[in-house]
Amino acid sequence: QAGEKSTLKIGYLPITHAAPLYFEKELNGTYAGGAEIELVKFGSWIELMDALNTGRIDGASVLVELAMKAKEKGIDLKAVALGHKDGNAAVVSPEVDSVEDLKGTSVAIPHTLSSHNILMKRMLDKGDMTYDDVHMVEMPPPEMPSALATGQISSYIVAEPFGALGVTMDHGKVLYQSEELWPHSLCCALVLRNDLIQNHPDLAQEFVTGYKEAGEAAGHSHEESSDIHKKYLNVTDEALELSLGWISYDELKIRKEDYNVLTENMREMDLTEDPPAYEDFVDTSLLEEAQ
Amino acid sequence: MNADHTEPLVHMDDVHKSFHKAKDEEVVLKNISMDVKKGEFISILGQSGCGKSTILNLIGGFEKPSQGEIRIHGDKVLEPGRHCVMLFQDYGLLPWRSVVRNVELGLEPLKVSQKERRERSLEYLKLVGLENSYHQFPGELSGGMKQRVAIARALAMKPELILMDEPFAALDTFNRYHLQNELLRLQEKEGTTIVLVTHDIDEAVYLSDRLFVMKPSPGMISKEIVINTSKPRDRSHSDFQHYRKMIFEEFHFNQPVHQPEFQI
Amino acid sequence: MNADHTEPLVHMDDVHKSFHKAKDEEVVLKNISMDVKKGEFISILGQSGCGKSTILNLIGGFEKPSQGEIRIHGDKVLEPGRHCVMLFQDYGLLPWRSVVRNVELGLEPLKVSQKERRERSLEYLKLVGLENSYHQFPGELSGGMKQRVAIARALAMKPELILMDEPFAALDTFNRYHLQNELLRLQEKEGTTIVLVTHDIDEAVYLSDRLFVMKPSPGMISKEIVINTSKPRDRSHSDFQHYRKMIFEEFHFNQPVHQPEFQI
Amino acid sequence: MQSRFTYKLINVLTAIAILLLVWQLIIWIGNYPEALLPSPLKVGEGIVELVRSGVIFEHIQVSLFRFFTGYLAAVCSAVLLGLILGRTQRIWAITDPIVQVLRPVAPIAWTPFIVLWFGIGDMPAIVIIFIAAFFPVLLTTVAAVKRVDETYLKLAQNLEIKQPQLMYKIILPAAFPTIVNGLHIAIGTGWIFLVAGEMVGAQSGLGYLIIDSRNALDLDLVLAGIIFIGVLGLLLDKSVHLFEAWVGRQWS
Amino acid sequence: MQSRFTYKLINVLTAIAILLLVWQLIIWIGNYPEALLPSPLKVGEGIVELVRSGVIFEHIQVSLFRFFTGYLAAVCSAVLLGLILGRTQRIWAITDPIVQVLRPVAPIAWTPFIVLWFGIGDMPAIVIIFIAAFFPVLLTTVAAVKRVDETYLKLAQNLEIKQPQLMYKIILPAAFPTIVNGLHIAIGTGWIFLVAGEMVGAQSGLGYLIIDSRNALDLDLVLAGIIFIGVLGLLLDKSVHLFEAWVGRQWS
Ligand SMILES: Nc1ncnc2c1ncn2[C@@H]1O[C@H](COP(=O)(O)OP(=O)(O)OP(=O)(O)O)[C@@H](O)[C@H]1O
Ligand SMILES: Nc1ncnc2c1ncn2[C@@H]1O[C@H](COP(=O)(O)OP(=O)(O)OP(=O)(O)O)[C@@H](O)[C@H]1O
Ligand SMILES: [Mg+2]
Ligand SMILES: [Mg+2]
Repeated sequence: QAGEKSTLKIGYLPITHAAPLYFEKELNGTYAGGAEIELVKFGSWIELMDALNTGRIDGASVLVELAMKAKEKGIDLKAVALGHKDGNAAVVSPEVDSVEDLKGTSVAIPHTLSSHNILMKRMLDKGDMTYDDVHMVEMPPPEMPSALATGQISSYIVAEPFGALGVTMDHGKVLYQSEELWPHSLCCALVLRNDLIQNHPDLAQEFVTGYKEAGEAAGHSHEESSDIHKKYLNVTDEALELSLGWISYDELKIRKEDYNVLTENMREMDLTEDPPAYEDFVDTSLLEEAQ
Repeated sequence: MNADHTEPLVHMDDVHKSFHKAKDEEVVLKNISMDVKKGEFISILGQSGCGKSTILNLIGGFEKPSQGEIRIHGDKVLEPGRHCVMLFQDYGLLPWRSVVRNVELGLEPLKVSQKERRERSLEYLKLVGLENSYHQFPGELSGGMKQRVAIARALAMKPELILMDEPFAALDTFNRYHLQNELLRLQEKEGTTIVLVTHDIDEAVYLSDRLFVMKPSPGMISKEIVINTSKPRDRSHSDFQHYRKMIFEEFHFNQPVHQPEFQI
Repeated sequence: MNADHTEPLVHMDDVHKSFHKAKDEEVVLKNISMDVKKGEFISILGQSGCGKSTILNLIGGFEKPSQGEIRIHGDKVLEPGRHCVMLFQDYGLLPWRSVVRNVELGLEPLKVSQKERRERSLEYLKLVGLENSYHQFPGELSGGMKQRVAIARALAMKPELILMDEPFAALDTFNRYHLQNELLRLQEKEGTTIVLVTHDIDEAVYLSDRLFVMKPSPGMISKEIVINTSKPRDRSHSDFQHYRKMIFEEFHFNQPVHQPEFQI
Repeated sequence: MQSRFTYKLINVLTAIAILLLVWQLIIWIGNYPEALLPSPLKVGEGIVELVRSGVIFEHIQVSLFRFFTGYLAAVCSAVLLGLILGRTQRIWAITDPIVQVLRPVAPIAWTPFIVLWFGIGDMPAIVIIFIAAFFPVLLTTVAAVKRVDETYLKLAQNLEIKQPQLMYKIILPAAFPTIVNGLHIAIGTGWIFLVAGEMVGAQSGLGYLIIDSRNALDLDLVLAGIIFIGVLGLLLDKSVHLFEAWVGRQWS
Repeated sequence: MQSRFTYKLINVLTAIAILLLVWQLIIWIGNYPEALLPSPLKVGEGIVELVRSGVIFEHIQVSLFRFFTGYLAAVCSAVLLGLILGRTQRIWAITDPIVQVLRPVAPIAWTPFIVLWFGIGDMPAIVIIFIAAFFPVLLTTVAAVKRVDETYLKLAQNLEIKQPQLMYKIILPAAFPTIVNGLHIAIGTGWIFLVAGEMVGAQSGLGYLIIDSRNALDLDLVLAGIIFIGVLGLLLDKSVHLFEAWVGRQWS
């Protein structure tokens, strides 16, 4: 047992997918022994992962694929809960009516190691296309709406609220919702460093319990919750409403069958060679304890 | 003064020149009047800062007089031009051009063929004894050779007047003597009019037909000396010594000074 | 040569010096032998590149002879030291120190109090007539004043020997004459031994008790001239002219040369 | 003096006017939506809001703190190291290749290792600014020391000035004007990397403001941040410039 | 010649040996996991693999293409502009404040607008390198033109050399050595921003290699990328250096 811990540093990116985190911070920011949640905002996944891998933060709401990669590389991380369910829309420019229209154009995802990559591939499958038929680019999410608006890309799939922003800015429309492409898809997850779970089990438990409750609160759309969202995200009411309509935070457990679909997809797409087994990487006990 | 009937080439009439400095006007030249006749070799002798270069700049049209006027061939000097070439103390050679291309620079504004330009340049380089160095670059030349190139360039332009600002000051005594002899030879051959500025008494006496001694703050001409000895002159001849002595006296140099008379 | 019985202060015995250049050895000095007696004023006269500075560097210990040896007071010269101060052509003043602090620099390695250092420095500044400029910085001084500060610094160190490398070359004639007079006065007063390098014939004749004329490639002493005229000398006196003429002849300057005899 | 100041002011005002005009013209001609390219007016409002709420001053304060910490650490270590390396031929001959290979690598490429060793928050910004400022100062110092006028060294030999006096009486002051020049360059490069440095887990600062506003698609605040960075960079540059001019005058 | 080369080679080898030793020592002492700080051996393997598969050559080729496109565009426009602005007092007085404010802004702060105007792929990298290289060249060119020796200008007046001859016969060549110096600085700053430039929508290049490997937590490849960037940067620098020396010799 290590000494007392006064702050719990959790990293996040200002996206709707991290909502349970900032709701928890707002609703109940302090836990056992006075440990306080300190939310550390990052500019991009890459810096967030650097901090998580080197133990500068205790956990994060992060793309599950990135965490899997880190686990594969020997960083002892545990995915304890999902960040959200669904809510990744495939946004296309107004003149695109079917997947076939994307042929020969550029499409954007935030990252190769992301569910958005898998979603994009599945969308192309629907039109009997592969990545060879389009020009795939990785780009920072905030750049995507303007790239779509200026016609540099014809479609993108990315974390919210950037999809909704593209739609509300009148430069894009939704072609598919993620559940149409990949039912029960996994995207962002709450990942904790295993040393935190081992050394401060009580703290970890309380934190995850709070996380679950916060998730429930985040899903309800009433004025108070919209205020919290808007404190952490700079979005218009319109975009927020749209975004929250696509997303749910109720069932945050990472199920084995969903995880296996994910690993299968990743293997297929050469995103990983040796993905961590469900039992090694996912720890649902904390979430279950919270029930 | 044996050609008083000819019209002077350069005519400076009661010229004043002042510069703005901080908030004040600093009078640099006062009451400068001089005539230069065609074919003459004139020297202006004076200590540092007395305004020698300013006089040359005025004649060359690089500066405008604050008062009075300067005429060349009766025309008022308004801007620099090819009729009156200035030789700069740091030679004014373009380091990125070879010797012959430096000489050609003076001919390029003229409407002559490339071939003629080259020929005329080589001819003048030969005149100054540099025909074998025509392809070298200024950086490869000694100070004396650089000054010869500058002289060749000036002569090739066939100007009416050459202005020289301490042309030999950076050379050692030995090179200086040689170049002084060369200059006299060339001037005799080409018949160019030369106004030379120097602080070297021997140089002025050795080269000039007439010399103006200046005194500083503000710069004025304190004495005009006509040197009648025939050229080439013998530096150790008694006539030469006569003029040296005359100038020494003008500057009170004869009795060694044991306490500095003024702060340098 | 009226003090042959005293041991010479500097003794150079058949010194050779060569430098590596590219792959070759370039012989710069050959067969240099000279003695300097205490209190003498010696000049070394020669054209650019003949190795004058190299001789000073050898005496000062800044370079080692390739062959032969140099002794000061009978001790072989191995490295530079305070007994023999070099005055550099660009004055060697530290621009970030005021005049008086520049003079103090020479005294700092000594174990004397700050106060004594300041007093002695001011004393020597007074000697060169700069007592009022002690707080100024070198950048604010004219060339002549800078050279005076350098001289004050050297004298304040009370060295046995001062080496001067073309100390007045950058000054105009008028300042040069004044400083030459000053230097003679100071040398007389302090009794310092001076070896001065110059390319100015008049300067050498005016200042020296004895002068060595050098000829180049490789640098050798071609003539030694003892000047017996009493100091201070009159630059326009016939005795002075006699020595000038003698040196002119040594350099074949007497008859104006109409074709350059050698490429400058 | 008065009139020179007026002259400058007029120039600056003209410059601003031209800039605003061009900017507005681009918007009109390109017909860009406000969200993608905010108008000068919108950015102006953003600036006013930032100033009114006082948020900007916190950001500036934090950024300046990080900048100066990194910069001063870089300057001290680089000058010290440069003085030593500039005088030790052999060691420099070995260090030089190392420096030459490390120098062209962007500080942001190092972030994984910076986070590993220095954590997140203030430190990455400080370290990145340190790296950015370190090499220019080191290289100019070494060059300055190597180029110290031969005459000064001969003078020191002649007057028997030995180490450590040689270093602080002769070499440092002689090299100083060139070193100051290096400091000037370094202030520029260091400041440029502020934005990159504040991407790594910083929760405040001008770089953070820009990144965060960008993530929130508040491009008006991005531009406001850019303006603040530009103006502060200009002020920093001008102050070093004054210092440099002063040094130049002292050394004349 | 032979022996100078051997001497240099020994120095470089010693430098590499020291670097590797320090690196390995850090790993041993700090006891860092391989995933967070790969050992020299691992990085060596990474480099061998990159070279063997030929992937690295594609990245290098793309990066060099982007770099030179951006760099050359910057050089041409900045020199041209600099020559004009250096000769027109008044216009420069107005342009100067604009340049001074834009210069200290990191090119990465501009990315939202770069994407808006220039799209994705090669262009952001090219534009960012352009921005990084543009200002040093512009500023040195203006300074160089302003500092052209008065004598040359007087000479031109005297010989009645008018524009445009004045520009290409006198001013450009006179300013050239200083301009080359600016080119040298610019090659350094431009190359440093390669990584930043290739972060925006590029799918190849050395910067992309670093970013992509960082995402995949392949820190051995990150370090391999850093090494390639460092060595190439060094080579670029050395070639400009040779050019600079050559120009210096021509102008003597
Ligand atoms: N463009 C200028 N602006 C202001 N003052 C000037 C300018 N040109 C010359 N002066 C001043 O005019 C005075 C005379 O200068 P000038 O260069 O003519 O002297 P000089 O006799 O040629 O000196 P030197 O022998 O040192 O060349 C000096 O005090 C100088 O400071
Ligand atoms: N450190 C050195 N390395 C190589 N060659 C040298 C060195 N010092 C001097 N020389 C060469 O030795 C010769 C004599 O040089 P020195 O400086 O002694 O001449 P000088 O008579 O003082 O010339 P000046 O009047 O131009 O000062 C020159 O050819 C010079 O190139
Ligand atoms: Mg002058
Ligand atoms: Mg010499």
